[in-house]
Amino acid sequence: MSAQHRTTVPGTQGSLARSRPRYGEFLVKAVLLTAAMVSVATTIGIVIALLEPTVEFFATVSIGEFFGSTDWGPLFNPPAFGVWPLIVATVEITLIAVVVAVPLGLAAAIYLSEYASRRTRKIFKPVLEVLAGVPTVVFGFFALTFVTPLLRYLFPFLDLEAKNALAAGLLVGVMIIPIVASLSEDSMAAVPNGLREGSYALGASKMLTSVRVVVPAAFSGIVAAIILAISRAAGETMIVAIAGGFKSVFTLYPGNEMSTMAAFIAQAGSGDASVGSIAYKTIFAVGSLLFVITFAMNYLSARMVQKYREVYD
Amino acid sequence: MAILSTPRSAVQLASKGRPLKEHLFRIALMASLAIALAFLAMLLLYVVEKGWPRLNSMLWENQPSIRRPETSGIQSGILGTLWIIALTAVMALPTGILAAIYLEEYADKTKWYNRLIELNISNLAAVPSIVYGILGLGIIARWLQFGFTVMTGAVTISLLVLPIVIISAREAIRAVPPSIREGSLALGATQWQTIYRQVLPASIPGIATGSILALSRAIGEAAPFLMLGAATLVRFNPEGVWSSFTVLPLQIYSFISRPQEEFSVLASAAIVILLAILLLMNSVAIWLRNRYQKRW
Amino acid sequence: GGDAKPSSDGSTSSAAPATEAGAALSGEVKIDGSSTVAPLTQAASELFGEEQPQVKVPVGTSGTGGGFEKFCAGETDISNASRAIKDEEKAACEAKGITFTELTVATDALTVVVPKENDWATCLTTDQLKKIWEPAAEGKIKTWKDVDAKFPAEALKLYGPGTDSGTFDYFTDEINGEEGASRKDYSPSENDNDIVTGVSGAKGGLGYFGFTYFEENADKLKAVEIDSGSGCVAPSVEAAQGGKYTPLSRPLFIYPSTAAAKRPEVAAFLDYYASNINAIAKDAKFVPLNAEQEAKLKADITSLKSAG
Amino acid sequence: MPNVNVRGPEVPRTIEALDPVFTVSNLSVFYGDYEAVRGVDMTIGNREITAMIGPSGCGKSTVLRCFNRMNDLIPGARAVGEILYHDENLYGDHVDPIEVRRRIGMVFQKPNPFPKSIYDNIAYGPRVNGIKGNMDEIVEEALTKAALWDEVKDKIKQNALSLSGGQQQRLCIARAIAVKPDVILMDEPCSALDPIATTKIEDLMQELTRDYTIVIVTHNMQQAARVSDRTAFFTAEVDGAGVRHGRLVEFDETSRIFTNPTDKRTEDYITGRFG
Amino acid sequence: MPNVNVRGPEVPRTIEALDPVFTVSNLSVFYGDYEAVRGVDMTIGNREITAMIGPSGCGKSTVLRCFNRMNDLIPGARAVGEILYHDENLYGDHVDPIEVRRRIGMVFQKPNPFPKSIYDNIAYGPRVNGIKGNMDEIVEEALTKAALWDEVKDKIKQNALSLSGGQQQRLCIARAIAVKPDVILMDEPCSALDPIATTKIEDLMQELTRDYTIVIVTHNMQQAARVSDRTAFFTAEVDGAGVRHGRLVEFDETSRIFTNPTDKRTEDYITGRFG
Ligand SMILES: Nc1ncnc2c1ncn2[C@@H]1O[C@H](COP(=O)(O)OP(=O)(O)OP(=O)(O)O)[C@@H](O)[C@H]1O
Ligand SMILES: Nc1ncnc2c1ncn2[C@@H]1O[C@H](COP(=O)(O)OP(=O)(O)OP(=O)(O)O)[C@@H](O)[C@H]1O
Ligand SMILES: [Mg+2]
Ligand SMILES: [Mg+2]
Ligand SMILES: O=P([O-])([O-])[O-]
Repeated sequence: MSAQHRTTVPGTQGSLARSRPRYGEFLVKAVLLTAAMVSVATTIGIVIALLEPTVEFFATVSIGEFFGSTDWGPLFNPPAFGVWPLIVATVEITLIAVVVAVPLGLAAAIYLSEYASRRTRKIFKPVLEVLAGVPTVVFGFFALTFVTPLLRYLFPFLDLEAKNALAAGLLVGVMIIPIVASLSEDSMAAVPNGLREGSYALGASKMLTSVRVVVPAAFSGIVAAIILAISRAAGETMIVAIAGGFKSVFTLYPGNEMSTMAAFIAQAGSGDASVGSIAYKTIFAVGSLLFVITFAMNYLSARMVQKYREVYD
Repeated sequence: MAILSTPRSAVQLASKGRPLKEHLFRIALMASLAIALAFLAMLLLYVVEKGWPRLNSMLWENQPSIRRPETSGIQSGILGTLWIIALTAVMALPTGILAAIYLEEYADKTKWYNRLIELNISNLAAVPSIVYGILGLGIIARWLQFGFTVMTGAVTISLLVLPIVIISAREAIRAVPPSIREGSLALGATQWQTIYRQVLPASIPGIATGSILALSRAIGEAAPFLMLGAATLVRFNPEGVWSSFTVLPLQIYSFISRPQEEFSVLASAAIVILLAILLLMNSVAIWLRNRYQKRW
Repeated sequence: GGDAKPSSDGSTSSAAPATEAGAALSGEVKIDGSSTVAPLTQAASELFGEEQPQVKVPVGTSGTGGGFEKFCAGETDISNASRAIKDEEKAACEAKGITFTELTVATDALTVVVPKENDWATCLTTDQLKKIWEPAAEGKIKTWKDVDAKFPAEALKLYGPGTDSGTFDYFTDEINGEEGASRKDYSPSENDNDIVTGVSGAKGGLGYFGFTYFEENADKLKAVEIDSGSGCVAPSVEAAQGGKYTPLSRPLFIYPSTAAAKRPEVAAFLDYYASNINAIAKDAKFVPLNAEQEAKLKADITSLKSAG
Repeated sequence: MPNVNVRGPEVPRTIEALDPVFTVSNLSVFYGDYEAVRGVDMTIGNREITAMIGPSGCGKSTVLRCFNRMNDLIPGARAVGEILYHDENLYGDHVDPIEVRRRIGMVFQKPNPFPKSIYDNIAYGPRVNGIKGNMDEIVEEALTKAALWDEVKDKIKQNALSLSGGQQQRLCIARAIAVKPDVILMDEPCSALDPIATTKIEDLMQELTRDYTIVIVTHNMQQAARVSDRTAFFTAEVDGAGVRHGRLVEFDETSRIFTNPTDKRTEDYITGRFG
Repeated sequence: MPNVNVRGPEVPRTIEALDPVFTVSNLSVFYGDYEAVRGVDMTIGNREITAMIGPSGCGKSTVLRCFNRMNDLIPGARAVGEILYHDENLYGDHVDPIEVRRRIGMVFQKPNPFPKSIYDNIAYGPRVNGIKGNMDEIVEEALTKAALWDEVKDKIKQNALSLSGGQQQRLCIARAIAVKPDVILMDEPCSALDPIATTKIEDLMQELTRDYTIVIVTHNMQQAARVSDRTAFFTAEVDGAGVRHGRLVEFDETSRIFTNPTDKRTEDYITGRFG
């Protein structure tokens, strides 16, 4: 019986060498690498699409004017290129969104990760996914036609304009709740159970264990989730275009209509600026700014996640 | 010292009024989740209530009309959206899954270029969709001269969802325990055999779930199409990849820009259809997840 | 091509027999441009679709300037415009070798609106409008009282079309004396509905847009009469047609490209447009052309089709 | 009963008197419908070390976790029978499991320090229990008792994860001591450690029985023989329906279990004939 | 050298002649910069069972995984020194690790059947290796050799995950056998199993040495004593810089190691004085 396999095992040189060439393995690897490179090509494409007009823009408009003035109106006559009104609007709407989404999202995450039964989690996580999938035009429509009138009715003293940063920011916040909740829940779930048991074994309650052990241990994951949510909020277009408006005036009051960077791009980009005109290049300059901001924030978040992974490995 | 307190009376193990605070905390947590979901419920109720009069077969049988909003339909938008979804599935899913396989199974994490690809993908996931619109406009429509066609829209949306597909496919592949790979390799299987015959079959449900969720993000996008300047009144269905087209979200955007109340009702009805497609896709994802969830 | 197989010759395209039949056309007529003119062209498109269901006529609303941008890049066949083409746009078209004809298809009375509850601004002079809208007004003219001491100190909330639009160009040109010169602290929107909601929701609101939109929302808004020096004139079909509503009555145009007009489906669409112009205008609730204008439109189309 | 000292001459003690801290009667533990452990009777003596040994899956951890109601945290887990803790029913209605865990500390198989500083790890228990007093003193006392103070006193603010495995485990013991518990439960506390670290922990356990009652689960018979006063030997038995249940086979003084077991299965296990 | 039979009378064999399958000389294994195992010399005899024992972390698994180049799969892992397999350098340039793994099978600690049918689990190896022949026969033969055929022959198309732990482990052995390897490496193959299943696997190993060379890592000394012909005892030593390296302490016939070890450390370990 053993004769059968002994025949294949003469201890001769080369018997362990490759019995047949495996070009297929190389081919497969090449195809896979190519697929992975598509994402790099995308980034390069974005950079190319943005870079040339942006460089040309700054050949005409000085960086000093762009970042040094609060007067914005590149399509007016005479044009004005101080980008601060857009930045302020973007920051303000993002802030409102974060104020809404972080407490709610984090609390929902703690509930799902630490309190909810497996059954409950199995029901609510998909429901949160639905919320994450609701098209942003729908949120915008809801903000414009339901939330703003409701807020105007409930709080007349706020003196809300028909389009305003408050309602837009609120709904952007609702939009990013699932991002905060789901990613934070993931990182809380990744906290080793041993830490929880360690805390319970010391007589800590569930609340203390959640707040003092689980959340700090998942902290960098949570921060990464929040940063990703912030970059989604900062770049959100349809909600702010529909419910936040396009008025590009430097204002801090969230009851006013204001234009974010993304809203400006949508407005000007779907409009009439002729290719090559300074107004057209402005779209790309603002696009570059938005790209750089979100890219930088996400780079930070990626670093966070990496650091966080190192802790338990 | 511990010994001094050794004999203990019954009351000592009783609770010391902790539950109230505990309960409040728990209620606050549940309330947060409830508020988030209440928004969803309110939104659904609002659009269903408002769109109710127009939720009839005219909606999908008729083409949009600005002359007769009360009988206008959204057929071109539904079909445009379906075209975009189908093409995106064909382009983004294979690319994304292959890239995920590369990153999980082949890439040597110590090599700078692999780290670059990874970082790049996570960064792309955060790039605003309007910026993808600029990419579509500048590179695909104008530079590649694809024009304002279904193809341009689909390529743009494919690039937009690609990072999401890759990230979720990686998640699914990573969930296949290393012991399965080791088992296969220890039998003399090559790496590709191991991937193709063990890893992929085991991770298909997870990949499918992630892909469906990525596509459901794709169907809701309007901003890139806005940049691409797709026509708002399209009264014909796309006939091919080089055809003009519109998509539901853009149609909704154009309806809510109209002064007549009938268009607002029509927009609500169209939103209900869009959300129905979304819910259907999510349900398939959930079903897949529950049906094929692996217990190792 | 199926040239290898003789049998496939006769049946290559299903469109071929249709063209022979003469009546049924196919193809696509790409139109973009002014959102003011769009309802008119879209009505034409819809009605034309009942006669020629195989011809696709997508109508975009990128604004007059955006429309010309695409038109002069050769991306569209016809451009809607709520103002005449500018010299630099002409130059862009020439650079691409695109020639065109300007066709007047309707008249518009640019309407300044205030909410119904506004009982002080019944008639405004063009000087007052300028005082409200000129760039110098930005941050200074904040209440109605700043416009005229007789007016109440109600906060002025301004709404208007975005800078993309021909309406904006036209209004700023006529009122402020220079195209594109405007205060920036108003709420701009390509979406006229936003102007309706905005103005009707604020007691001190004021906005301007095409007459059609006003008529649609006459229950919520009040049109201001305009005094350009010869008395107050209310916007109306007749006033606009008769040239009395100055300076805000304006012609609306479509610009077909000469090359496109040679294509049978484009020619058929233009013919249809011209022959049914008043029915279309009525359907789309626009001010129709008078007989003279209508005759000119038809003549222009005829000469366009026969042009070199 | 012979007066045997199995822990070496440095801690001469007799174990004649059994002053019970826990009295377990007819304890069965269920996970959902599955009866993981069936009908256990045993007593844990005050300031003794009791070892629980037996093959994998026989329910040692399950029983141990009943002693401080850690099993409450597992959905579907349920203890039937009675555990008296100083004459008080541990599963009584009025009993607060959080209070129970404060009295009955636990140390786990894998060292699980919180990702915080050494100081904060120790201070955590007293803080969540609202223990007042000089926290620096509490920390120093706990670390000293756990024989770790000298090694870490200069880096008390460093992250606990930077310690070695053995140091981490002693930190976890110190953390348990800091809330001044009555009993310390240990579930295979050395199985993730190297031999040198293991020796240190074993020495520490000997030290700690001056003040504390210790129950230890171990898969290492040598360890049980070295450190414990009494040993409970568990095994898994297959019932008529083919389902495995953990059973307590023999419970006696350690010397007796290892030299003269009553049950054949114990003997087989001890002599390495199975397991 | 005494002629000792430690495997019981049913398999009477002497182990005088050492016909080497593997000859390991001065093997060190690195994970990145960390030298996990240092300077190992040993030989694995044909159709013998060689056991590797020692405390946790001493590098048993690391050395075992060198034998079929499974360590290649760990980024940064690197073997220095020489392993001859039938006089051929296992780490030679021309050697194809995939071919190596076909010849030298492996069974892991935790049974890891593929989530497929029992049949497909067994057929997988022959299929990926392009082995022709009647697959049904191959499957039956492998399952029979692994002493599993009778238990599963009626449910061969059922998912392998529905088998019990012990059955799953025998399935994994059958799976390894199906590609007709020369050597079978086993890394703690019973540590996830109950005693009954363990006994079955041990019996199976005895059976298999008629045809195969077996190398087994176990943390269970009794198991090593029961089943193996030769035993390698590893331990971890701390070098001057405080870094721990795995070392081979003693390698000899099992009877000798367990009755009369040369090295003090071996003796301490065997007698339970540490570990
Ligand atoms: N959370 C759980 N849910 C269901 N069954 C469980 C759970 N925990 C343990 N079991 C089962 O209960 C039985 C006893 O498990 P336990 O962990 O107490 O064994 P053990 O003696 O500690 O084993 P080991 O030495 O491997 O730690 C086992 O059959 C195990 O599979
Ligand atoms: N992938 C790896 N990367 C880095 N170090 C590793 C890796 N695998 C093992 N080591 C280290 O190498 C040393 C030997 O590990 P190995 O797994 O071979 O020990 P072992 O004797 O099998 O222990 P056990 O009985 O716990 O399985 C240990 O210090 C371990 O931490
Ligand atoms: Mg256990
Ligand atoms: Mg090991
Ligand atoms: O859309 P417009 O007519 O204002 O250009």
